[in-house]
Amino acid sequence: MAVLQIREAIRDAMREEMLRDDRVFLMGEEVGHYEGAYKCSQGLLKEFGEKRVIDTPITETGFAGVGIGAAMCGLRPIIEFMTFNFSAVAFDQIINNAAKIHHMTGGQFHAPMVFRGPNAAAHMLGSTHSQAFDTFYAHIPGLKVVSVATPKDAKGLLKAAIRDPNPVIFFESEVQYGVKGEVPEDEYLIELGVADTKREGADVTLLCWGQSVAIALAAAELAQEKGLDVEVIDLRSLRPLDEQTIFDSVRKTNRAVVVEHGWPYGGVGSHLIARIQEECFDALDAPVLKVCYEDLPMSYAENLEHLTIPQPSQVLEALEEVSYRG
Amino acid sequence: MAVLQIREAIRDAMREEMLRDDRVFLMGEEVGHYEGAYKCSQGLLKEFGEKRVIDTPITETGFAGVGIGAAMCGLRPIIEFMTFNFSAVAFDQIINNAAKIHHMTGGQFHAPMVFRGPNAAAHMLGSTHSQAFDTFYAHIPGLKVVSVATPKDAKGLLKAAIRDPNPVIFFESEVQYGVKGEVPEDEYLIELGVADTKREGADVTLLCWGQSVAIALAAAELAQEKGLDVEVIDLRSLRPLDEQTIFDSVRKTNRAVVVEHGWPYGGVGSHLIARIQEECFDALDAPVLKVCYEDLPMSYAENLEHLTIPQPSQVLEALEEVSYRG
Amino acid sequence: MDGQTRDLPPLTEGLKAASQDELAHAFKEMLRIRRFEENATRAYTRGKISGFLHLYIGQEAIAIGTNLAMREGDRIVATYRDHGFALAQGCDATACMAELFGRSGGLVGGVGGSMHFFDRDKGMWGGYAIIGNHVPLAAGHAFAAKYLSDGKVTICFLGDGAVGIGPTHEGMTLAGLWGLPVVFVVENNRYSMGTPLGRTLPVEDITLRAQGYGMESDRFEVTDPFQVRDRLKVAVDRAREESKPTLIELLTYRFRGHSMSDPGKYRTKAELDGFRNRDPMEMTRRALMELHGVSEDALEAVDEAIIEEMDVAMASADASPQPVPEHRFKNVYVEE
Amino acid sequence: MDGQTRDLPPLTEGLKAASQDELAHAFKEMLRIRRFEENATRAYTRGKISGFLHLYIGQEAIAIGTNLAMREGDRIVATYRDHGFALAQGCDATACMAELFGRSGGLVGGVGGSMHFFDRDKGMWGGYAIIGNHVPLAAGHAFAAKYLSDGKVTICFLGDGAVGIGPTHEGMTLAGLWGLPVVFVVENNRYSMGTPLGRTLPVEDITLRAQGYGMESDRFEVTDPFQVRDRLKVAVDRAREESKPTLIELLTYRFRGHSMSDPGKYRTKAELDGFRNRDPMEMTRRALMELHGVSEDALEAVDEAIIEEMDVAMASADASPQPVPEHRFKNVYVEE
Ligand SMILES: Cc1ncc(C[n+]2csc(CCOP(=O)(O)OP(=O)(O)O)c2C)c(N)n1
Ligand SMILES: Cc1ncc(C[n+]2csc(CCOP(=O)(O)OP(=O)(O)O)c2C)c(N)n1
Ligand SMILES: [Mg+2]
Ligand SMILES: [Mg+2]
Repeated sequence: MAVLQIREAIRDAMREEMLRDDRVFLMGEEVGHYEGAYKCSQGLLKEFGEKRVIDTPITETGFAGVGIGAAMCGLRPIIEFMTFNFSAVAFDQIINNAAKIHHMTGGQFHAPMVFRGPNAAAHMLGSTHSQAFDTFYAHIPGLKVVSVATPKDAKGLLKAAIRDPNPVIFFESEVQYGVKGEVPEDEYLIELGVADTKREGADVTLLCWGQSVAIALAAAELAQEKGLDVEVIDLRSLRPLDEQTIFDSVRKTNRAVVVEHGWPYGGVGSHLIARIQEECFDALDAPVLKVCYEDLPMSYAENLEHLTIPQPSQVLEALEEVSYRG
Repeated sequence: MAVLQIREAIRDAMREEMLRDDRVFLMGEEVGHYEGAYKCSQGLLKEFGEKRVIDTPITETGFAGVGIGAAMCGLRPIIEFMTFNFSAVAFDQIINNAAKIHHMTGGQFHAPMVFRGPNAAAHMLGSTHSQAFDTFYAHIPGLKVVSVATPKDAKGLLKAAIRDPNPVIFFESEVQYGVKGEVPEDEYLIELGVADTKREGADVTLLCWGQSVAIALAAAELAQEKGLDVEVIDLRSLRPLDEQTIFDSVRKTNRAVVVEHGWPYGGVGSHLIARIQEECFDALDAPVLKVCYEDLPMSYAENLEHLTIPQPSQVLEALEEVSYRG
Repeated sequence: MDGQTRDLPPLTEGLKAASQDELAHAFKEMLRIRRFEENATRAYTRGKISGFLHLYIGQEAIAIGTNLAMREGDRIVATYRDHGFALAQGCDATACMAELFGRSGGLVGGVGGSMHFFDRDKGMWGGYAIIGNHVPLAAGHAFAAKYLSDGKVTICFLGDGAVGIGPTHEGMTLAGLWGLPVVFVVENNRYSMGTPLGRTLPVEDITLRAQGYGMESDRFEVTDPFQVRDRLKVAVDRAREESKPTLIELLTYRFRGHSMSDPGKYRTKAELDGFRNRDPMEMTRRALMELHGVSEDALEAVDEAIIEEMDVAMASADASPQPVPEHRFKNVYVEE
Repeated sequence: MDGQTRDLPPLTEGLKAASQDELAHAFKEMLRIRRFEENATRAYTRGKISGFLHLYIGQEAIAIGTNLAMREGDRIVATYRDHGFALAQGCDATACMAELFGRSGGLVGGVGGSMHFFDRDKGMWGGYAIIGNHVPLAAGHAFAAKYLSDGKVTICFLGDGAVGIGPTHEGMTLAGLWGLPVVFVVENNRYSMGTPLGRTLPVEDITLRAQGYGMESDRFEVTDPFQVRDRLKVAVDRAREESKPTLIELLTYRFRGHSMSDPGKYRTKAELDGFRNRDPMEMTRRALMELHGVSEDALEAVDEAIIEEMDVAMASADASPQPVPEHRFKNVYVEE
């Protein structure tokens, strides 16, 4: 096993898929000569040339649409958003063209492609650059949505996403690009729609994905010290959602908490809770709780930002609350 | 009381506010000479002239932004989207500029304005013209979100929305513009954030808003025949949300169902369910159920569209299910 | 065709240069579109069609001329005003009408309706209904053609009302920057819904924008399908041979309202009559009669055959069943 | 300032025409911006500032010249590269630095940071960080000015990288169509992040687009603040007196990377040196010396005073406390 950063795992995934399949190309702002605003495409321009590693002007709607149009012709675009915050100006392309083209054309066309880039809050970037787009895209039938937290998952899921015949939204995180982890040397894919139990436990189910995985794992450690045995499930894929793994765990633990990098109103977390209470009603010993962003635009000031984003200590509190402790 | 159509109630609300306050103006595609694609601004150009009733080119981002910029200068724009489906191309303006300007400027600026227009599916308009934007906007702190179902509510809430110092998303519906109802002759406002119990009942709480109110009321009638006494709460305002009214009702009935014109994943309904199970856990005798769009892009074909949109009979089933009947 | 004496414009060079066969073909194809649209109108009035229905009557010469300028494999990307392009490309009239009826035999199985005609094999690449959002897609098709060096050209149509919106601008910017083999054709029918051009655009000449996109441009009043064919051909060749985009503005007119719900009251009768007088389809008909001595009767026969064809199409469409209920779950995702 | 002999360009007309007072004022104000930015650099390196930090070094003459062309009540709308405008408009340097530090004494109370400087009373209307999305807002301010007939002019700055994006296009389209009193100024510093203009725009001359928007335009290489003042003044007057928008392209250069995280390796030393040689601030300094006999010492004294001012500002900013925790709940909604 090699030890890689997430950014390297992403780069390797793209590189391997580009080597395997001529139709795969990477397009976005600063992905070529600059090698990515967060250096996720280091070396790719050099290796594949300007035909397949394409710097775009700042035209998110334009190049998202070019990607979709190219995908309809059989190419396999990877569209990088410098951050998903900038996908707000390409929203219509994603929800109307990418998500619906297959259905709207009676199956004549489809859009096999990946939109990828960092998502949600990073560190002190202010309110317009710190938003989680999970809910916006998970809400939309026709899209698949993936969110990764480890180098291994990043590589295996991105390779699978590139091969998927559907448009896949692939969420990364600025603050996690440097996170290191073991990555198998041999080729592997990770199927979309399969959650990963990052930590087994008997007392409470803790659901997380993307940036919230680290928070969840930290909280689980804190809980262990208090004698609570927490099962941490990394959803990895928000759409399709691995409901079975979630429900099985909740039926075992009878309690659940969600940690979410995102706003409270109608988010992915709300969906998880709604589904759990529907399917595991009799198994639940306590309401399912959620620890997420406060319902606020993000502040720049470090202390305010810290307070707005969920912290392990708050997750611990929620774990204790659903366990009727503390 | 006068009997008015919803479109007339909306027109009257705008007219009265324009008469009251010079700073109020209406801007959008076809709102002037054409008097509105759905005739919600009939007579306004004639009465107020081109200065205050402004036809725009097809530039949703442009005129939404102009509205926000004008609101920052103290004007009170009403921005009409021909349908909220077209707000997808203005998404960034709404979620980043309108919603955040007050916070981002440390309170120096604010955007007192209304974005209004029909929302969600109408009749056989296909997948790109049949989407509910409730979830996208209710998710965002900084916005207020209103959805109306009767002429009286439409008028009172729109007048309040125009006077509100915050950006308000105001959802109407193509298929409801012709709905008639009594409207008080004297001036009145309806406070944002207050739900309306459209029908009292003891057995099940049925939550709805906008287009789903009619479905809910029809379902309640069907349920009555089966001996189920349903309380129908029209939320009217999605943000702020009148949680107290919801929780009080659920604590009384011990059961709840949501009817939603919108997709299942992470919608407003998911939020309601998550909040109810959190706050009324011990009061609930059954899981809260939701009847909403199927998780599909909308089909044009009449039969498919009908199947995709929630119908009273399905709501009845859900009401019976939470009541452990049928 | 109404027998009245009018001050008719002279026949154009394009019409004069065309052979009788060419004229006959073009006339027939234009008339097919018109009769199709008229049947759609009737069906709409009878409640057979719902939602939005945007007719192409008056603009037929553009779809026909374009088709003549294209090669096998080239692509049309259009707006919701798309019936004419589909028929010009040879899509089955029954499938088109069945689509309007929302039936399983429809061009896209009834899920799209009037605004979403797609027929990949016929080069009919849509049918889009969010103003301007197809322009980047068309650039994307052209990008793919360049990437694959397959020599395919994309012709992207948009309305005069679509010029001000951002996605149009971005699509054109990228096409210009990257030298993509695409032709952007603005069908300037003088109105976007009820709004005349002067209230939606800062300048009258849309092609003034071409410079900023680094594109060649062309602009003319549409008189007949051959003129459209020949001038589009220049741009199509430029795309194919030099991989360079072009912006073309075609001045045209729709004889009906924006959609069926629009009575079109914002236009004067004089204006409408003026354009009817030089209706490119009528001009083509006149050319057949005046230059080639084709008789009124012969043309009537053509018309009758078309009416028959379109009536049969309508009846067949009506015989097509609604999609099966489970059809709505299809094509949400591609299953491998 | 480095004492080396260089092949220095001749002094410009603008500099020659300016009085000593004018030169002294402009020089001082430009230097204030530069020293502020240098302090910000140091603070960033020391971890006092986080997030993105985009410096204005090299472009100062634009903010200063613009300020001189404005009237009380006029509005500046800028991008995230906004410090220079704030200082030029007279915003308090301590409040600016405190904003970078995320402190309660910041220009917007610490919630905005570097990219969101706003100071309403000083005509500083932002500080926006989504490329192009401030262009419609600026058009909206101008719309309001026209609606209220208050004679206020809005000057909207954008980067060369913002020209291709849709919201820019829509804002300009509406401004041109409605004749709004706004001046759009593209600060063409030749790069958007690491990408030179040639890779982001189909044509070099950005003002070619003005025609399509029905706007007047102007385009020049920025040499000194007086040239900027005088040529902007023409557009500002046009906006105020004729209610007509203008598109201006200013060719300029940033001496640093795009933001602190960018070492700027995509540029050659020769290119950088070339631009440093004709740094408008240095030119202004030279004019003071060469045309008005101001001594090196006198200018040193000015610099020292500014350095002192900026060091005090930095220290005061650092003394400003973080916002109180409850502050984050403020200003989400306006409570009446
Ligand atoms: C983004 C968006 N805004 C508004 C509409 C509604 N709409 C549909 S067609 C139309 C007018 C378009 O006019 P034009 O582009 O000139 O095309 P024409 O109908 O004349 O062919 C409008 C406003 C839309 N479909 N998409
Ligand atoms: C919609 C959007 N896309 C991407 C970005 C990221 N971004 C910030 S600044 C920048 C470069 C802008 O260059 P330019 O407009 O030339 O301005 P300059 O920085 O040179 O002043 C980019 C790509 C953004 N802020 N918004
Ligand atoms: Mg038109
Ligand atoms: Mg630049």
